[in-house]
Amino acid sequence: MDDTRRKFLKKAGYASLGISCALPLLDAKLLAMSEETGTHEAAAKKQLAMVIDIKKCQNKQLVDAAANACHTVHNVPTITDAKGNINKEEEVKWIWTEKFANTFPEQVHARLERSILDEDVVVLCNHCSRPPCVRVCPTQATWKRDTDGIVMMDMHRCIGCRYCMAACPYGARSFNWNEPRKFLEKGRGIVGEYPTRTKGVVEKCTFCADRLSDGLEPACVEAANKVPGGKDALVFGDLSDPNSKVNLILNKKHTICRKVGLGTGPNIYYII
Amino acid sequence: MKVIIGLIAVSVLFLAGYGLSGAAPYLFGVIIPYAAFALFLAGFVYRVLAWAKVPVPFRITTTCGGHKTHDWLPRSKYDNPSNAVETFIRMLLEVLCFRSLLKNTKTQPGDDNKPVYATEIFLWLGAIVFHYSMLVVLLRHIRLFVQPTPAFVTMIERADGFFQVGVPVFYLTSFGLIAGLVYLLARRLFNPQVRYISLLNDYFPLFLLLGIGISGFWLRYISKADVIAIKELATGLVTFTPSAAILSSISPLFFGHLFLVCVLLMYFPFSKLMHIAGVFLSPTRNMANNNRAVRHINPWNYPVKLHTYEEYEEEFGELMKAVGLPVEKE
Amino acid sequence: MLEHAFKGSKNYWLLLGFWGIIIAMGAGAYAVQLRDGLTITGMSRDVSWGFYISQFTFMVGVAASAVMVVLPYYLHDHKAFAKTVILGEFVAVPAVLTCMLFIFVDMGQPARVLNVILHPTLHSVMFWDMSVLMGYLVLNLLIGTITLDCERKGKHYPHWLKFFIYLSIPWAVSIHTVTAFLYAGLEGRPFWMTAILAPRFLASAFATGPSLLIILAVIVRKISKFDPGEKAIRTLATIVTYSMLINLFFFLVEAFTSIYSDMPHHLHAFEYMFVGLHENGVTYDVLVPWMRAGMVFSFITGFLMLFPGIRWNLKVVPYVCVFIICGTWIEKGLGLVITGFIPSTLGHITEYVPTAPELMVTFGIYAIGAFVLTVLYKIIIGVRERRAGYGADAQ
Amino acid sequence: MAKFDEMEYYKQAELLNIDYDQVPDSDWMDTPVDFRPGTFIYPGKPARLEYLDLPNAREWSVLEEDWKLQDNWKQIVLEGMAERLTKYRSFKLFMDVCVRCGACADKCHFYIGSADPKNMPVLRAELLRSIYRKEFTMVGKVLGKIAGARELTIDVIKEWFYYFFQCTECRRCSVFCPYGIDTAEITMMGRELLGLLGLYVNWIIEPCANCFRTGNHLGIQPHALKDIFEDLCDDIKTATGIEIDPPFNKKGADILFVTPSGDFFAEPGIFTCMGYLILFHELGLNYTWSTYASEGGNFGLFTSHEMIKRLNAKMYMEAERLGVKWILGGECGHMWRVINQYMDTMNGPADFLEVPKSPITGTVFENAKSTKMVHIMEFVSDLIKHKKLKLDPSRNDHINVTFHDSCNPARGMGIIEEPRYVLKNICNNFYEMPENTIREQTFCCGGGAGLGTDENMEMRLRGGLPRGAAVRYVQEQFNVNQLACMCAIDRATLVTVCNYWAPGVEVTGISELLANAMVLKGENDRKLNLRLEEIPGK
Amino acid sequence: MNDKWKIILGLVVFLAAVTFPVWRGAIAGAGEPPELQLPEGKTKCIESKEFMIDNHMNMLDEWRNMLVREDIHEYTSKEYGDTYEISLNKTCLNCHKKTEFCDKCHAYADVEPYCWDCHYDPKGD
Repeated sequence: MDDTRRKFLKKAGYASLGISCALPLLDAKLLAMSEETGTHEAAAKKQLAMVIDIKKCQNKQLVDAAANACHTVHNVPTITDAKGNINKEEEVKWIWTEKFANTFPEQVHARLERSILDEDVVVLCNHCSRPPCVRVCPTQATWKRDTDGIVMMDMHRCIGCRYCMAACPYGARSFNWNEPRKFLEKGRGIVGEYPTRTKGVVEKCTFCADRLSDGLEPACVEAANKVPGGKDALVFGDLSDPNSKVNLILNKKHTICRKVGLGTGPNIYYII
Repeated sequence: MKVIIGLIAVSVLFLAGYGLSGAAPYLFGVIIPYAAFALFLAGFVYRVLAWAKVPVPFRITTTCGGHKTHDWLPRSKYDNPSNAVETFIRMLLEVLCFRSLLKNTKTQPGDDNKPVYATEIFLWLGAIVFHYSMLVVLLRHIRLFVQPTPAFVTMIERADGFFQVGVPVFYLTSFGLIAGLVYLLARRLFNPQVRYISLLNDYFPLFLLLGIGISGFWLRYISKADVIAIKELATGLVTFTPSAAILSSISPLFFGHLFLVCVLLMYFPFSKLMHIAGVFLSPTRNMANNNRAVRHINPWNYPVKLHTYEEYEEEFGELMKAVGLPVEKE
Repeated sequence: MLEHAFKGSKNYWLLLGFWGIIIAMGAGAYAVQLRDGLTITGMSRDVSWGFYISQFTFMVGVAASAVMVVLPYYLHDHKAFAKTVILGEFVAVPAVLTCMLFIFVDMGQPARVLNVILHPTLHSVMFWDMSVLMGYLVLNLLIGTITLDCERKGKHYPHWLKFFIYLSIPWAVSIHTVTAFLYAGLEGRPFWMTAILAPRFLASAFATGPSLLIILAVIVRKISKFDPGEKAIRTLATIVTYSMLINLFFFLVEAFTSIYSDMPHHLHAFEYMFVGLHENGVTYDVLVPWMRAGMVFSFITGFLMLFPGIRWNLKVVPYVCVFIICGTWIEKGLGLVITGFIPSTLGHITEYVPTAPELMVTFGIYAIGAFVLTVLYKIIIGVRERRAGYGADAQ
Repeated sequence: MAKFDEMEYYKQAELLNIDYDQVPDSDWMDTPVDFRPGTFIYPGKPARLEYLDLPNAREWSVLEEDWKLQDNWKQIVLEGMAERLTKYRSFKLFMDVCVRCGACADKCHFYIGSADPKNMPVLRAELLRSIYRKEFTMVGKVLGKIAGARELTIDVIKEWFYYFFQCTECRRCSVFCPYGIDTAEITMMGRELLGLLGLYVNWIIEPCANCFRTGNHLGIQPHALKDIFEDLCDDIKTATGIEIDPPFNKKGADILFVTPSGDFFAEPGIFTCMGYLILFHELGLNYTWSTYASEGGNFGLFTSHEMIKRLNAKMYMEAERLGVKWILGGECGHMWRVINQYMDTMNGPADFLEVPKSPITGTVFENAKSTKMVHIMEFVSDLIKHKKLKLDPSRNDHINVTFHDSCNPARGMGIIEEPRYVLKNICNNFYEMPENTIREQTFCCGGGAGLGTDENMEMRLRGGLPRGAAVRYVQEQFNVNQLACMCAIDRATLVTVCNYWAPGVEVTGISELLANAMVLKGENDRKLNLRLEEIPGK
Repeated sequence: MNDKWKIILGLVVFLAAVTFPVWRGAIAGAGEPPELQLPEGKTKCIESKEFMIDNHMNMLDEWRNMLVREDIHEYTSKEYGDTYEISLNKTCLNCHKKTEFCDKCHAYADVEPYCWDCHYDPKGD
């Protein structure tokens, strides 16, 4: 092997390393940094968040009302099979419940109170401060809004690669395996002014970005509050505003987040 | 020089359509299209019949493979057809796949400066991309002439616009057409051999087609035109009920495009573009190589002056006898 | 040069016809998927990537065959590979092509795939994966066709090509690395999130690709007058042996870390693969027989290849290679991707079994790869035979 | 000092100094012809023209300003063009449809060897097409030069003469043309038009006159022919120990055998002829030679369609006179283009003959059922297939042979597989030349279509370059030492090409190799081959 | 060889193909251009009629990016200066009826916008 070739190879080697590692890494790092500054430093930038009172949410009626409200206004279909049973494999859901053990696996230990294990926990997109789904999306169909910290979806842009589903540690994302309108038409019908989705795209909770702009609260929050005993079961607000309701609660109560160890910075807080 | 004349000619023609149509919309929107189309049809038929009128005295098939002989020897059915069916397939391959161009090579000096033959598929590729894009673009235009749009046209549009890019949705063939033409033009300009053989007759149609392609592209993607009005005009034209009122609501750019199309239609029958019909008539390709099995008739076969055996023996008879060769007259 | 693809024996056309039929069936199945959506697959909310992405991952490995011949030949001037290099490059071309097709059919909105290019997203590994795959396809097509054509016409390939040849070596490494990063960078999937994933990819790729090359080289030897050379095949077998051993070593390293540490999330995946998981009295173990078979294949073939009597016996080694490919296919084409989703991030176990249409689409894509491979190899054989003074095909 | 008509005059480095990307600064219409000695052929002698009743027979010289044309030469040419435009669809169509894509440009051996752009088939045709545009199309009349049209002048005629006699009508360009435009067809028209002005080259028109008179191009008279055969038979006796008395003008023979007269005359053609004699003798074939139809070749093909017919007519006339059942044709190139594509149409139908049937194997040659003429390689391959010949290919083991497809059999007939089949059965060491230079893409020897004379040696060597380079390649790679071909012109001209571009490679006919490999009844110990050289190892 | 009938047959096929719109028009007529139902009581659209005819698709494309990606909710008419809420459903379909307006032209021009894969007219399809 002659010397020039060796030199060239060295360079090519570094270049390939650059191609394969450095650039996505660098870019991901920059992305993360920009978000960090967004959340920790600049008070001007908002981060919307939600506090969920697990105990209050044990009321099934409340949870159903919240999920129903959300799924109705956003035309989220109930996917059923030929017999009319819920098709769990292809389900689309923005807000729903999971068992405590599945929601907070790190909190589970052998001596944990049995009743807690059986509790149903309301789950939805965590609108993470450092969302993995945003990092992996190859088309910027999902991104973190710097005005309010919502992890948004652009249904026009999504190519349906489902990388975000693989990346999301919370199972918050649903894919339209089938044509959703088919199920809406079979079920409650298409309602409201929110568009449906086309098949083959991923969707998830958007913190009701559409309603926020009209000065409304997220549909789930509004619906839950209307249920008797549902006051403050779901509380929504801006973390950057020290006087917001969410901050008032977070300052007072012991809250936990899902899988904090992964460093995604979830923005849904749970009161145990 | 030829290049510049071609470019200027097409530019002037475009500007004529673009600029003058406002003054005489009926002329540019109705009269010229009718005239152009009539001339195209008449000229096309005239040219083909003029070829058809000339006989094919001999069967001069270019054979590009083994002929039909012993059935145990391999042969090339479609490069050396022996009957009508094989010939038909040869023609299909030629017309649909540009088979001869696919064989193309490029001669270049080898390491010892002796010629070697490199594979050269870009002319074939450019030609295929251009011609098929052109075909699809033409078929897509049927939507403007026929109401309701035939299902096959809609299907073509769907396939062509499969990729959701931009609004109105981007057609692959829009790109293919222009890319193909640009390649063919670039080849003419930058390949010294091809540049040397090129005439204005070659540059003009390229510029004309490019003009049509680019103005069409512009109309669809950049400065939009009123498609409804254009369709009303087009359907009116094909049913011989052109509406003069609609002309004023169509953008002048459209008339530039339309006028170039009319020029193309008028130019077509009198140019090399007639190769579209000529390829079917080529005697070296459209005949089977079966002349030894089936006699080909030459309609104008005429008797010629021969040197008969009698004359031959008259001259050489004595010499033949001297060496013991048999003769007729002992 | 292309003419060789259009002229061939009856068997050649029969083979192409066979691929064509499978392609047509796959296209039919894909048309249904295009109409009805990915619901026709066995994938689900929990297992959101399935057979398509698995096959993609496996085929990236196969594409490696090129670098394992290019590197010794161009860098170390290993003359025995003079006639084998092109075989590797022309395996890489259809391999990368199938990779890209597998990604394409996995898209929920294939009509929008160009968004990846129109909105390039540098922080997405998928964007980089697409770029390196495209690049690798172009590189191999460029290098393969130019060198073969130059060989055909008896002229040295142009000097500028050398740059691309050298570039293709690190580039081959990059396609595996980036593909591994696709998985290894996901904090929510402990099974994948391991630094050794990329090295494992490389090791198994360098076993699989050359294995396929050995099989193809032996077939080429048998059916044509072009002989890639016994020495070349033996060198390949050595490469396969070392790669296989390293691959097995990496696997054991991985298994040790997960099993010895006894961390549930890491352990679950191995349990699922090799013994099955139990939940609420239900056993989930569809992969178990496969994975066990795969391990048996890998370890036994790895062991067999240690013996020169087997490794260098051209009558035996292709069969060993078949089992090496089967072993790595099970590991990567079945186990790796699917297990990453089981259990799901919410702790649910949803098993995945590909459906018939899904398999048909998969076979269709493999058939496209096989079709392209057949045509490319036909061209190689044609050029080489002609170059050796043998006659031409008539058809 | 070597002269320009000898190949020693030319240095390879000079001939190889070719740059395809270099084109003249001036437009081709403004680039005059350079009549450089070595690149053109001398005019036809008046006596030859007169013998054939051709117009404007006179002494003239290419290098002189005045070519002594008729006063109304322009009218003659234009009327000739007009007539041909109504008689040949090929001509009219090929004038109209060319798009100048350039696919043909670098396919011509003369262009490859000379890089003269006017040797690109497309420009060769444009020489005529420009006149066609000017005189026969409206656009050309109106727009003139801008539309690629030009005035017919004496200079144009000179240009035609130069370039239409720098085309060997090999049809290689036609293979690559997307419309099948055949430059051979255009050259033939061009030469016919030149002929109307009495512009013939002597190398073509003298053979025509000879053939018309004596039956063969060389002008061998019947008694001389018999002498030649006696000499050949003596050599056969020496080589094999077999005595042969070939039949001539024999009435009641089954088969009339016709082969080009080149096989009677010079080496290596005569060895091929000896091959025929041995083959027919060994088979005990009831056949005959003819002194009247002693020419298979047809230089009419290089003159005019009328001349083709005039020279070709003898074959059927003689077959009828002798009462044979069918005709067998020897190894020749353009002879077979005439037989395959013109003979039956011009001089048929040959209904006095029978559908050819091999008397040895009983095979009926259905593919020749109308023309009633079979190619020797069709005949021999059938014999070998049916194992009717006892062959010992090891006698050819000292030969590494390659095969040159002659243009006309390859592209005007398609006889590509038969010779290869025969060669593989009679030689153990057969190597193909590189693809793109064989089969339908084969390269001309550089001296076909009547250009195989010495006064245009430079063009012959240049035109022979592609073929020579390919032969050189197999010579270097596989030690090829013999170039087999089945064309009399090839056997004459490839010797020069090989001597220049691939020295050491000999040219041979297939029948010669065949006879060398045949084990004959009553043969001697075969120490000598037909060239009377010792066979190594025997 | 008499191939004239083949050539004439080919010519007829060619002529039939290129005059397809003509004879098809002769059989089926020119077809009526769409008659659109315009919103009652409104005198103008967001921009001028001519602009909307040619560029509505680009405006919608812009709108969707403004709303979804940039969180901009209002659009100011370049022509008239008044502002509108950016929403296909709330703004456009508030005046226009999909079936009576959008669909008619799209069907006439054979355009199949994929807007309607997701968006719909609450007033009915």
